[in-house]
Amino acid sequence: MIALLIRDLRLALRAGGGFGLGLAFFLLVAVLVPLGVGPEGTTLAKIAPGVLWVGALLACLLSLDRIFALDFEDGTLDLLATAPIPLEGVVAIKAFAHWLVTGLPLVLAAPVLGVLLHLPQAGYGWLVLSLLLGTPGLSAIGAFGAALTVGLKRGGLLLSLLVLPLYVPTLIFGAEVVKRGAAGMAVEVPLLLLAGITLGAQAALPFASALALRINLR
Amino acid sequence: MIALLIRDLRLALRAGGGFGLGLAFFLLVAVLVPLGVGPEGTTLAKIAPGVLWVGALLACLLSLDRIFALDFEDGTLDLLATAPIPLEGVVAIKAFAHWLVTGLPLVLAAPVLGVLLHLPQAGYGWLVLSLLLGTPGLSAIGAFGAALTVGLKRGGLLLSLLVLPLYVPTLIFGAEVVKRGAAGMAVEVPLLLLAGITLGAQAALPFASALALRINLR
Amino acid sequence: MPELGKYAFAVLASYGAGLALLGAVVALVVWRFRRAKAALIAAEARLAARAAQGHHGQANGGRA
Amino acid sequence: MSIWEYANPKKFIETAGRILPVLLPLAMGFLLIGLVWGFFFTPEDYKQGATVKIMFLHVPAAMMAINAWGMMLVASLIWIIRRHHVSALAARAAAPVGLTFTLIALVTGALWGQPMWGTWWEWDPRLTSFLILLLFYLGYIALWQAVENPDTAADLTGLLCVVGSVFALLSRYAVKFWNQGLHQDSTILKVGEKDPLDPAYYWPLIFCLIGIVLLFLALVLIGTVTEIRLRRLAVIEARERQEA
Amino acid sequence: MEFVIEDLAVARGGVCVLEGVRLALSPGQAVILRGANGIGKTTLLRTLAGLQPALRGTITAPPESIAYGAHADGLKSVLTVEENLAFWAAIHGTSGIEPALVRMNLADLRDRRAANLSAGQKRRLGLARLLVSGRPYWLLDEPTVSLDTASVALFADVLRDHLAAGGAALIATHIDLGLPEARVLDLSPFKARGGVIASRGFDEAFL
Amino acid sequence: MEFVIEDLAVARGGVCVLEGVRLALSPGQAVILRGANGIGKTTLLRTLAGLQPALRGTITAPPESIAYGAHADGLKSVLTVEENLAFWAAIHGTSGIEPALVRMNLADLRDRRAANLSAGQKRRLGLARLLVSGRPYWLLDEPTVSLDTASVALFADVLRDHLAAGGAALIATHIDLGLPEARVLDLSPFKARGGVIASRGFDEAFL
Ligand code: HEM
Ligand SMILES: Nc1ncnc2c1ncn2[C@@H]1O[C@H](COP(=O)(O)OP(=O)(O)OP(=O)(O)O)[C@@H](O)[C@H]1O
Ligand SMILES: Nc1ncnc2c1ncn2[C@@H]1O[C@H](COP(=O)(O)OP(=O)(O)OP(=O)(O)O)[C@@H](O)[C@H]1O
Ligand SMILES: [Mg+2]
Ligand SMILES: [Mg+2]
Repeated sequence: MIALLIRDLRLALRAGGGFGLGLAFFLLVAVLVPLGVGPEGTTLAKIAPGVLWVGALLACLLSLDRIFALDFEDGTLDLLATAPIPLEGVVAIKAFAHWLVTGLPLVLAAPVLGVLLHLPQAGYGWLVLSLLLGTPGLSAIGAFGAALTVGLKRGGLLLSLLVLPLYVPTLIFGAEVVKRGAAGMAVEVPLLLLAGITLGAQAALPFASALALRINLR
Repeated sequence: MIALLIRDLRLALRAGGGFGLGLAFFLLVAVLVPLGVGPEGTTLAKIAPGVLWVGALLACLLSLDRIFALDFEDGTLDLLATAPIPLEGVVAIKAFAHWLVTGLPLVLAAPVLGVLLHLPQAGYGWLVLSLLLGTPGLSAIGAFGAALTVGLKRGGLLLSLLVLPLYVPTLIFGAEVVKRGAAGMAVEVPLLLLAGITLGAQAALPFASALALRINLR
Repeated sequence: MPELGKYAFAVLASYGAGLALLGAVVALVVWRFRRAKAALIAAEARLAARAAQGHHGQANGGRA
Repeated sequence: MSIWEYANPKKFIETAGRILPVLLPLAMGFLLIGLVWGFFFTPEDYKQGATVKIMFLHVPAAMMAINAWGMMLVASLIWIIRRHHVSALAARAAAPVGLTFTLIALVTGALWGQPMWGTWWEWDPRLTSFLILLLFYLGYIALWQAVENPDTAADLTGLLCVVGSVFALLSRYAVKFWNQGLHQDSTILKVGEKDPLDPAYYWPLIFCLIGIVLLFLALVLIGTVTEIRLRRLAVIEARERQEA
Repeated sequence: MEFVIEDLAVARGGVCVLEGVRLALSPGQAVILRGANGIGKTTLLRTLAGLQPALRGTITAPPESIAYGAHADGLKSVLTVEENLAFWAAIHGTSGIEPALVRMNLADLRDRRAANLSAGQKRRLGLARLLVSGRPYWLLDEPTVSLDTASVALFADVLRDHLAAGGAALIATHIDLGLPEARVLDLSPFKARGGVIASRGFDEAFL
Repeated sequence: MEFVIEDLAVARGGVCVLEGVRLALSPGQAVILRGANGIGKTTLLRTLAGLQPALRGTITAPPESIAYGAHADGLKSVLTVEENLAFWAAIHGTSGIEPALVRMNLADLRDRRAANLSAGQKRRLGLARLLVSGRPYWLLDEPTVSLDTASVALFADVLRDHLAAGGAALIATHIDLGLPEARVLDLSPFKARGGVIASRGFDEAFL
């Protein structure tokens, strides 16, 4: 299992693995929105939590198809399915690797982008915390979507369509934490709910994803 | 050439071609942003032009890799390159087909999504007009990006990174038209600039794209 | 025609759009039904023809 | 005889053929009576004016939009647990119908909202959940269409339906948390309580509701028969390919 | 522990392609699968490897005893030969990739990235994976594709050692591997004769 | 009009693989390219088809006279046989796909989607594209892969007719096509001997 994690990280770090691309995309969204919306600080400050969360979500989304598709195409997935580690474990590890490569950099970069969007001072801590709690859930949910669409050619757009509605609760609670935190309100309830969703997704979805993979390998 | 256009449209319409998915993604962005930003109508109305334009841009972006990648993978591109039609024409036609399949539906759906984002009454006409003028440019620019990345496996994220900066001027002028239009201000300047970008992209980029394709085929 | 007053547009448009959508889905379902039926009948005919010639009523040919 | 007998495709087609000639006219009849009654012969509401007439389309469509998803969930579970093909195909047949009902609820709701709330759209929790339901329908249908092998498609969409239902519920809760709403609560089932639905609207609404339920059943039956035939067609074509 | 197949029927794309297949494979034995293109060799091997369900029949094998070698090698082009092989050794919980590298004549290429290997070298690396899997039953789908004659002979040697060490192999191939001691199983008699439809039992109602 | 290659050198992945290739192909002639795996047959054909630049040497051919048949067939799986072929006919400005369908024994399959064709049938469709291209010089890269013997014979007939009608063909293949009248060109003597670096002129500075 550790071997799989190391391999996935190594693949992501070598050329073509796409490490850092998610980050760049996050940055792009954070830049594009002010360009589209206009430069007034007050408006930006108001929408900053939501935009940052939507940006994180899209950045995560765009790298999802790499979770399984490359392994499917070169036959590795067949071999992993017959290997002595449970496919559920494979899915969980790969989702974790995806989080390390995509989610974690987003968490670290978010404060910088918060500056671009005039996020109020009080919000930064909550932004980082909410992303830290939320993005692992995004990876687990995304892995499920990736498992559903693994056999399809260029299924990226379909993958988005399937996964984004599943991201809705995470998005709402995540953005709510930041919004309330920035306004100095109590954040316990959405924070707990956010953590709950992530935990639930991490615990239950690998089974569904492994099932979807088995179906697609058939 | 007409044959190529008809074939591309037919491919998009048959199962798996991805027609309609771009539209669904546009809808998703329009739904996600309020979920992140919050439900107040006044805030939404203020950011509606920018969000709609960013959404259109992302929806366009996600379907770009289909322009050439499928034809590259199954060898069609090799054969088209040796066929008696210029590769520049192939590129232009394929960008046009992409616009018909992705851009045009976005233009038609935009007013409905404007409702979701509380776009002010005066903005609808300008929204449609600016998208109508701008999206063909997006397709032409996107085709260039797609040509650059055609040989890469799962190059979707890289493609996004290459193309998004190129979309910046279109985005700025497009959103500006809608913003000014919604506020009842004069829109001639950004509208003309938008049309200029699209015309320029349509006229010049097919040559660059064809060159990129030739290099990738080598 | 009932008197709808200032709400005429809302009511009429609702009924118009609602009935149009209902009509569309009914038409779609019926159209697909017809098409599938015709295609299946054609395929069964091909199957029967093939069973009759050459295949010596082999295996399940008759069940078609 | 067990109920699963009807899960036999041949038997299903036969039974559907016997039910439909009754069901379809009945559905059309109820719907027609309800809509005509509601449109022409109901009084104006003291608060909402003539716009109450929209209710006769809006409420049945909204209810069936949710119930159709529920039916797809049940059918998907039956397919996943007991592997009855007809059940998977019924779920598939229900999806476009449910999608249409969702659209009708949204469109009529928007048209109603303009005179009542002064806006076409408000991010009210119920309205928002419906928009999210629309997205789930779209994703479900797109996945069915994208996967070529019918059994694989049935398995994957079944899985999506089950997982999606959990997330749809979560979303409903999240949206309520996110915004308090304008939309009125359900009163249709509150007969006998205070503030019930005016009896002048009650009966036409009941007719419309019954009509929509029957129409849904009829369309799903027709659609399922279509899917069964397409499935058999695919089998025949695969066999021809093998022999070629 | 034997590997026994009884009255097996396998399907692909919704159509039964082989039926009534029976076979017993004991340690030390090798069986060559023969049959025309498209008869269903790959399908049979995938079913035996547990990647797809059998339509009918039973497969009895010791748990976790099967190593499957597919058409595709499952190599990562950005990893080196050594990294690729070490990964599979770690997954199977075996150690020491050295002997496998040497046996498959890959020792000199150990630091080369898989992307820069020729087709035959890639194939050799794919076969080395079998050695580090440490499993007794090898199911191989055209293992010698794109190998030159010297490499084919090398592979035959490896196979013979594996059999001598108590392993067994079931090999689908069109060419002569130079293993006279192997039994040959011709699949033509098992070809399904139309009409039998795939999805388990229930689906027959669709006909 | 002749098709003449003089002192050609071709490169792949930055390395010169063949050099000094010379060949003249007149109407009515067929030439078979032979050579081990990886010697550069595909590279040579792609260069001749104009898909990649030659390193050195000249290629003289009438304009728009070359039809290239690659490893991949360029078929769209969601289009039917007829739609696929009609598309290529339209691209090449020829009309009447009927004779091509009949010649390649595809008439019965005309309404079948390409996804549902067997590998051999797909290949026949790919070869039918040559017929509708209306071009005299065919450059074919292993055209008979996955064809059974009957189809190979069918293809040889088509080829013979093409030659009789004043066409010509250059065919890379490992098997015997049953065309005794064809000349054979063995590529082994042209194999580039290390040290010669690809990118024209400029790269030599790095040596
Ligand atoms: C586009 C947006 C709308 C959507 C998605 C929507 C959705 C729904 C749903 C799901 C129901 C059934 C709920 C139940 O019975 O529990 C319902 C009922 C109802 N809706 Fe809407 N609605 C929308 C807009 C409106 C508007 C603008 C009005 C009027 C001001 C309205 C008035 C009603 C009424 C009166 C009922 C019946 C409640 C009852 O008595 O049970 N809706 N709507
Ligand atoms: N996805 C699919 N859908 C429908 N039929 C398929 C599909 N894949 C394969 N087949 C058919 O199933 C049959 C068995 O294929 P299989 O790959 O097992 O053959 P094989 O014996 O391995 O052939 P080869 O020697 O070419 O490897 C073939 O006739 C093929 O046409
Ligand atoms: N992308 C690449 N980068 C580096 N070298 C390559 C690349 N592609 C091919 N080669 C090398 O170029 C040489 C020529 O390849 P080519 O495909 O032309 O051979 P071929 O004669 O067609 O072989 P085959 O008989 O297998 O089709 C081979 O030695 C191969 O290793
Ligand atoms: Mg095979
Ligand atoms: Mg070659």
